[in-house]
Amino acid sequence: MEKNITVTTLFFSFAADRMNARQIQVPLAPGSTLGQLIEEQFVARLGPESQNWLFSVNQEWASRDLPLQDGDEVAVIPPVSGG
Amino acid sequence: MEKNITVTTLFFSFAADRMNARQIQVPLAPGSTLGQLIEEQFVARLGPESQNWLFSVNQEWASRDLPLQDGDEVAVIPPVSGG
Amino acid sequence: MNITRLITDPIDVNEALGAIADPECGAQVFFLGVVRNEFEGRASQGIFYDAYVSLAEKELARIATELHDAFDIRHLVLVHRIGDLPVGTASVLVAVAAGHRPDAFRAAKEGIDRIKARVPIWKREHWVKGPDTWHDDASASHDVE
Amino acid sequence: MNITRLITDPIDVNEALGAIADPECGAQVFFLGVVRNEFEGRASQGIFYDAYVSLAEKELARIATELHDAFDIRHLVLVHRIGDLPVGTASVLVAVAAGHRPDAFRAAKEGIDRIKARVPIWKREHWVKGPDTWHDDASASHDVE
Repeated sequence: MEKNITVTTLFFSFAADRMNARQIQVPLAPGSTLGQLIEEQFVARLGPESQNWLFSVNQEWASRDLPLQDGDEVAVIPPVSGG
Repeated sequence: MEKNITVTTLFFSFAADRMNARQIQVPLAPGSTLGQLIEEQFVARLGPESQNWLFSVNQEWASRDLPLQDGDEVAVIPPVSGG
Repeated sequence: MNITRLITDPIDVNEALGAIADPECGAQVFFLGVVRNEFEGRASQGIFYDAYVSLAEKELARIATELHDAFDIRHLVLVHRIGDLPVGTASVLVAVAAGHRPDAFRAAKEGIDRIKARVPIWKREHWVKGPDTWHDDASASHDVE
Repeated sequence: MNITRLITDPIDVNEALGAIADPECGAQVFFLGVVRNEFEGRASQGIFYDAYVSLAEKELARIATELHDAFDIRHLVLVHRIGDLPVGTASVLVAVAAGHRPDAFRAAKEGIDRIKARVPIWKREHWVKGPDTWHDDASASHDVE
């Protein structure tokens, strides 16, 4: 299928180090889910523990079965350590 | 017995109101205890609930069987309500 | 550093911040007691705090020692203001610095609980209507006029 | 009043005091988290705090709503500072005003617990010796050199 939508993915903390990027623009096929994006594009570099991390879409926590839309802002949220 | 020692008794809060005094000098017979002082001199005016109050001698919590010495500073401590 | 005292000037939170600052302490907890505009539903305009100052300061110091024994804390401020305090004024400050937050919270909670239970300080409420009354005075009328 | 935000300027306790002042509130509890000079026994010179600012501020606001629902409190400040903070600097402030102290203490404790558990903020430790490492990064070596 043609990859004619684009989402922005943000990385923080050691996820940014592992990706060597804070932000990546990813072309996707329409109907792709958050889970597909993570699995197909990022898990190899983020490491297997990233399967257990949280993710957000458009600044809101999101489940992996969420279909992504053109222009969405996805964020990869490794375990937090604020305080 | 001759009352040839003197103790100072301090009153606070509503105890001071009931005694109409913040401080009273009391002549006592040597060997008098704190309990005797309270019972004989003050309970009538402080009210029967004062039997359950705390007392101090020379800025330290004291039991009623403590013998008083000349110059002692006794304090009548009604239930506290700081904070 | 420990500070345990009765004061008549306003409580200074910034002084307490300085007193408990410590790079080994990741957690600071402050409790401030403030004079409320009512007590048990009756409007108040302030509180007069009476105290037996010498014994009260001894008791504050004793509570500080107990808290250091009971909790893993490094610095402690226990300050009570006395005299006439209008509504909205801070009357008591407990400040704790500890390595970690559980002990800081527990010590602060215990600190104010013990101050209220044991330190010889007494409140006289200046009601908006009717004569002043002492707290815990069984013979006083607390009826609203 | 509620304040929930991420900041880069120093945390201002006096601003929080002003924000939660209320004559109906007899109890104020403040928690300050401070950058420590060590972590798990290894000397540190400070922490860099990374954050996903937009989601972090939403999450702070959500925690504020939860705390108002769970406890009888009236005012709440939840502020986290981000960026490079040296040892001894305050990184997070929780301030609560309530009618009475039990709810003020519980809400402050819950507030910092929930911030640490859920708000997308991350610490990178500047060790005195050896390269910086992120907290909770399973692939990082935390060995002392």
